[in-house]
Amino acid sequence: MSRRLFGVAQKDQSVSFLEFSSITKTYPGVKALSDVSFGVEKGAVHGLMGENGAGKSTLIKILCGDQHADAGEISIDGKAQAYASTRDAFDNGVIVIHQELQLVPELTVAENLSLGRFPASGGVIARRRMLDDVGAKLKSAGIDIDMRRKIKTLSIGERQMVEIAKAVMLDARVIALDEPTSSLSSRESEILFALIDRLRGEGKVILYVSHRLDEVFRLCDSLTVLRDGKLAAHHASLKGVTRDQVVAEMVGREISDIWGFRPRKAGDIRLKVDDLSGARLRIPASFEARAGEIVGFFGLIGAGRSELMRLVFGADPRSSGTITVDGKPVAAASPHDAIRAGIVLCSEDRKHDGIIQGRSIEENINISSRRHHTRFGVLNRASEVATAETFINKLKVRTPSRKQDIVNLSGGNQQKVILGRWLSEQGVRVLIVDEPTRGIDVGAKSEIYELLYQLAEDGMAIVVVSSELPEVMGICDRILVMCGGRISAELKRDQFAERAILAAALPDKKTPDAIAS
Amino acid sequence: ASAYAQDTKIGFIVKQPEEPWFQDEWKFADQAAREKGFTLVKIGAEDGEKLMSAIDNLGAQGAQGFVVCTPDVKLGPGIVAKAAANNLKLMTVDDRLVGADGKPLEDVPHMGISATKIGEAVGQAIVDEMKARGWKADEVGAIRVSYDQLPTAVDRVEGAISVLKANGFKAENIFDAPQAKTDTEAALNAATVVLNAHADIKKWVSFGLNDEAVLGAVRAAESVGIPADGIIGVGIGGAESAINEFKKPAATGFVGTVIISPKRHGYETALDMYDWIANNKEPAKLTLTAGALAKRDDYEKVRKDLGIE
Amino acid sequence: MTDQLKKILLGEQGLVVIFIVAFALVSLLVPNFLTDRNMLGLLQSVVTVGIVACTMMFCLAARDFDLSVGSIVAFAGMVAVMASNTTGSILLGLIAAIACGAVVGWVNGVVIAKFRINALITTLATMQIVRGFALISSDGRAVGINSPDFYQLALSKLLGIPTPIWVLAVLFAIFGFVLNSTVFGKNTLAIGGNPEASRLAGVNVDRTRIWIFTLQGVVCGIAGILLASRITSGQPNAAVGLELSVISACVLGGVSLAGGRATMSGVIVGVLIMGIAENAMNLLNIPAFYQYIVRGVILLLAVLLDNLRSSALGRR
Amino acid sequence: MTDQLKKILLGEQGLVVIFIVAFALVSLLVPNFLTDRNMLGLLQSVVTVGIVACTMMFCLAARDFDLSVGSIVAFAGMVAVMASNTTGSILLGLIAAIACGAVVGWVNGVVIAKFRINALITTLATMQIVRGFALISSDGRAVGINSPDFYQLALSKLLGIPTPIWVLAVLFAIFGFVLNSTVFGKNTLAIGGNPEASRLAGVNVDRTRIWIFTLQGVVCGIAGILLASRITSGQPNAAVGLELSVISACVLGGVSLAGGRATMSGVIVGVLIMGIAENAMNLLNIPAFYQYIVRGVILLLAVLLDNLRSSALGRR
Ligand SMILES: Nc1ncnc2c1ncn2[C@@H]1O[C@H](COP(=O)(O)OP(=O)(O)OP(=O)(O)O)[C@@H](O)[C@H]1O
Ligand SMILES: Nc1ncnc2c1ncn2[C@@H]1O[C@H](COP(=O)(O)OP(=O)(O)OP(=O)(O)O)[C@@H](O)[C@H]1O
Ligand SMILES: [Mg+2]
Ligand SMILES: [Mg+2]
Repeated sequence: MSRRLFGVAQKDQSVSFLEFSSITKTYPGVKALSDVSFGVEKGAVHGLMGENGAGKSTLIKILCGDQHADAGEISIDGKAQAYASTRDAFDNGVIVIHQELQLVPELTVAENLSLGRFPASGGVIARRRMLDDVGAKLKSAGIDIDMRRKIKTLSIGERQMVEIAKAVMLDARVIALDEPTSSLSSRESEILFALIDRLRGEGKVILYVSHRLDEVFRLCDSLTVLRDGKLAAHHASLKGVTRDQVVAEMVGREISDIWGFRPRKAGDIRLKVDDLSGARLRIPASFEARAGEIVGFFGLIGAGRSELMRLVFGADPRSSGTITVDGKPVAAASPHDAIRAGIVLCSEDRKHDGIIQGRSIEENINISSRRHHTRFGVLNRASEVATAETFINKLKVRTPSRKQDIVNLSGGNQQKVILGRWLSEQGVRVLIVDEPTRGIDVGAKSEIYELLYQLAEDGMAIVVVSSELPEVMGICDRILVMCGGRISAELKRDQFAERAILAAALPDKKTPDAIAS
Repeated sequence: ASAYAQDTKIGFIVKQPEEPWFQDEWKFADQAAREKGFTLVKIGAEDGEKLMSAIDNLGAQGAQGFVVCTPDVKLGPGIVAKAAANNLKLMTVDDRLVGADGKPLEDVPHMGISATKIGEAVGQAIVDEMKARGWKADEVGAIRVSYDQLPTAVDRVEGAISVLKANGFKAENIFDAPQAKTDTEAALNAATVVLNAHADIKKWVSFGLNDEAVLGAVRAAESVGIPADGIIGVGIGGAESAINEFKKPAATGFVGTVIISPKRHGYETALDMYDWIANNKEPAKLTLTAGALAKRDDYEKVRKDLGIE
Repeated sequence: MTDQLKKILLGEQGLVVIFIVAFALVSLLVPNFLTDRNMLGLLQSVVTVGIVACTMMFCLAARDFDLSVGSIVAFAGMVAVMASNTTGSILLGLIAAIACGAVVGWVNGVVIAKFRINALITTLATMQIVRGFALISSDGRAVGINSPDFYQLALSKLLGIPTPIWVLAVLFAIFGFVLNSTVFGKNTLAIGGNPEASRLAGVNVDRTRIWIFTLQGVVCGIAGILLASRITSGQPNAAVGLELSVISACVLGGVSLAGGRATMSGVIVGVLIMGIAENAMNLLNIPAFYQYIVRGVILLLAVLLDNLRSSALGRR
Repeated sequence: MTDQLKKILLGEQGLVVIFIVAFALVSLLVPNFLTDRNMLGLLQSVVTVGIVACTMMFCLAARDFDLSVGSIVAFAGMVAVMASNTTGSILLGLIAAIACGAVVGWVNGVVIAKFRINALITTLATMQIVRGFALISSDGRAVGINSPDFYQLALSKLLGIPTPIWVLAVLFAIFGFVLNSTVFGKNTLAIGGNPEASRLAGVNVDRTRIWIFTLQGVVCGIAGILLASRITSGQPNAAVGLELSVISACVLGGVSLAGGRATMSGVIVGVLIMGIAENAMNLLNIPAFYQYIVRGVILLLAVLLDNLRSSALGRR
């Protein structure tokens, strides 16, 4: 392994530590990967980028033995690998952190991290040893989560951290991370980056999938770009590679300014929230959003943003406070009522709260808005088909057909479908989107922002919850920062400054922790 | 003795508490309890396990004895042992206990009627009706509505078949209609298949485990268009489902039912048990009762004679 | 050619195709099977299961479970007979029966949806309670029908086909339409696919579930009336164990117990497979004890076949 | 004070506390209930349900379902009796019975895990098939036990407590330990909680499921032997409907049908609640038809109470 190769690796000269050669994979109606070959060196962090549905996750699933390639071969350290199951992959030192969280809600953090390889003697779990082990590994990774808590009591972000902790649980040779930061805020992301740097230092191979260019350029030594299941570009070194170049390789065109911010005139107050509190958000919160305004909510994990939005939407019962839309109070005892009052929420947890498994894309889009097109409860098929086609095209959902089961879509495409559900809703006055671009590629992102601007221009009040600071700064008219269950700061667009926002988001040691856990 | 009666507690355990037959037994046992002033504890026990718990339960309540219609006669030694362990006097009704060797446990007092005998009565009633209608044995098909999972059911239908055969019925004219459950719908479905498979046969007779089974066959005949004078069904039991049939304005193919008297079985066994406990008068080891055929025109009288109503 | 065959077998209607092949085989191999009379008998024998399967399909598709159907059928039958005997009007009897079914179903729905009690336990409880009512109201005895007109419900024919079969066909058509072409049907499937996501999408999950159980009750009421008419009496012990037959028929027909998946054509096939199996076994004169084994094996084979089909389709 | 009370009630063992209160109430209100003899009788009456519930808990926790337990219990009982009658050795009879149970369970497991056939359908099928075997092997009649020693299994006592109760207690202890402290137990909970995650974490899902069903078979074998010994014969019709009692007991005890959640203490409470209800009803001499209603109401109340408790706990 002494020779270093530059440029696209040639098949017959394969010398990289981890080598993919001619990987091909077809799902019914979709060619997910065709003839993909590239190599990664030891001690390198290798970025894997591409549009939604380009085949990144598929490649990683093949790497860990979860899926099997139709053709092609993976070799590690010169030896061809063929795994019958993910178990085989572990035993060969391959660990994968999947795009969708893979945790067991009823088990504790420690148990989840030991699942599949409990320390045991004679089948009896050595609990002490397990706790010591996990505790040590968590500590060394810099992750601060009580390992005795059950997963179901953790927020999405915390769960993601647990998922990431899996990377250090085994002594791996190859670690693949599929969009690990999609629900992390900058602070947690830093923990992850430090961890990755350490692993790189230990000589591991790390495959890193992300849609965030900043991260990729900061972390990665080399980069592969996939497009439509084919290898679009391979950079053995990132020296001299520009972001615009990578974007162009991914989406096939240049995107000058992904935010594309357009100033608008804010109108009257649309949404007014006063002293709202609930079981898991004890400190009453108040804010407002005007017609035509895009209000951003920023905060760290567990800041309580999602909790607040769920209360506004009636997804959780509120214990105090009032909500008005255009001056009219909203009972909002349930999402059903809230939607009829013109408030909609696109939730952050698409797997649990978004996709309806086993049903088609078409049904997933139409589930809420179809009531506008029905007559005596009977569906209007033509309009359902039209709505579905419109949003599949508008959001560029990559699928062979609108009848495809939503679980067969790639993560980013699922997210687009869920967004389509809410964008197709009619009579919306307040649109709340919680981590709307989670897992969405740059190209589609800028189109989604454009859609948001248009909706705002039409007079909608839009609330964007996001953990991606550049995003909130890029598209919002106003930012509210939450910290420890409280709204800690409010900034207008001309006051936006990274430091000020981050400072307000960092927990003040003196503030009592207002969030139950 | 009446002061003593206050403390007398007698159990009456039956295998199918929902069945009208056992409801009637209980009703008549209650009558005895009222007359003599003892307490009657009624427990349903559908299988061996429930039966064992029921006996324990009686023991715990301080009963002195019980009458039982067992879900299975092979439970004999177990019941005897359980009763002894709980210090309870034991008497059986309807079904007689047998030991591991299959021979009746003659030490246990019993009142009942043999399943085969009832079956034979049914067979005889059918043969008589055939004669009255002038049917010849070889032009008639027989529907054996069977529920072979239940040994009593097998004994009853076999009893009927033996009489039919003795009167010239050919074995190949007897068709099995196994019911999946013991309700009328299951019998109806099973019998329909038989009727349709032998559309060439125009005259039918039917017998089975009870009235409900035979009713199913009669309904099946009606639904495939066989007139009431084309089928002879004779049931067993004589409870409401049979009486309803006789009350219908027009005669149906359900010709008669062999009524067995729940009065004797319920009233007399309870009374015997009471005498045994209170007066130390042991009942007869074996009392056999008889069934009586009731038809559309005489069922009220037959019931009155048996002490029902 | 083989490609086209594959396409048909693996398509939406593959189960139906397999069924048709199996039906043809049985017709060839079992004497007396394919006769008018036997076909009508077969259809009549599946009326109860088929009717109840219509709504059980909704119930299962919404990830629920209903064990109380057998009891409701028996109770509704009793009510129909007793009410028409008392009032002298058959119509009133029918209305009373359906109303009773609806009330029980509604109670099931409210307890399950509002008090969030497990559907299995709730319906197991109502199964017992309703059976208790049926037994108490009649003192455990069958109740005869006074007016012979009541029998006509089951005996009358239209175009040579008995009324119950027509009722079954109409219900199949109605519920097939409701499942695929109405908001209610789509909401049911969505709830089964992901209840929380459906709630957040504005589906009134509680109300939909209550409606499903109420409809189930109504349909059980109809089944109870037809059954009482067929056996010319109300029997408190009728339809014991119906729930398992109905649920098996649905699952055979591809309805997923994990919710979110159901087709009417599948359920019809499931119901017919079960009916044909019973019918053929009796025609072939298979002894009662062996019938247990044959029944089990057919159940396994039918699901295995469908599994092979859909795994060839690349689904798990 | 009330805070502490609340904490106890809402804690892990809240169900147990509620049960103890209910038990005390029944003891006060029902004459003859709290006597040695009745307690032993009560415990003996729950032996079969309790034993089978041990492994049904695993089955449900892994998101599976087993309807075949009743048939296996009956069949194993028959085998025990017939084998010991034939060989003259009780030990051989016991081994044969347990082996038969294990084989049926293993077949269930393989069909479900490897052929991916729905557990409900598979076990419904084996329920029929095994019942068929039991009926065929004995021609539908009970088989008496030749050697009186066989009765001793159920009649013998240790420290004044009959052996079956000891067996039950030991099994409770073993399976409680297995669930909480072994890899097998945790894997079971993980499979039920999130099958996909467990598979990806390298848990051998298929093997675990096969083991669960095999164990279920073994345990049914034990239950069958004890039952045969108690009723002094092997009965092909024994334990019909056992599956529903066992599943209800588990669900009453807080086992989630959606998988991933189970505790042994909960299951014990569930089993006892069911046993106490039956026992008290008989002691109170409640008429058979009303027993149906009471049984249903108790079932509902028990779950409702537990629901209130856990919703006060703020969980969904
Ligand atoms: N089980 C499946 N059945 C059918 N098609 C599938 C299945 N899994 C993935 N696909 C398709 O394969 C293609 C590649 O998907 P993959 O998940 O690898 O994309 P990705 O690059 O990870 O996208 P994203 O950025 O959205 O996560 C997509 O078009 C997807 O729809
Ligand atoms: N089901 C639950 N049970 C108990 N506590 C929970 C639950 N879900 C979330 N929490 C807690 O509530 C707090 C607020 O979480 P929330 O999701 O509102 O934060 P957020 O600001 O949206 O951050 P993010 O979504 O990025 O994690 C977290 O500390 C989390 O631990
Ligand atoms: Mg992906
Ligand atoms: Mg959030």
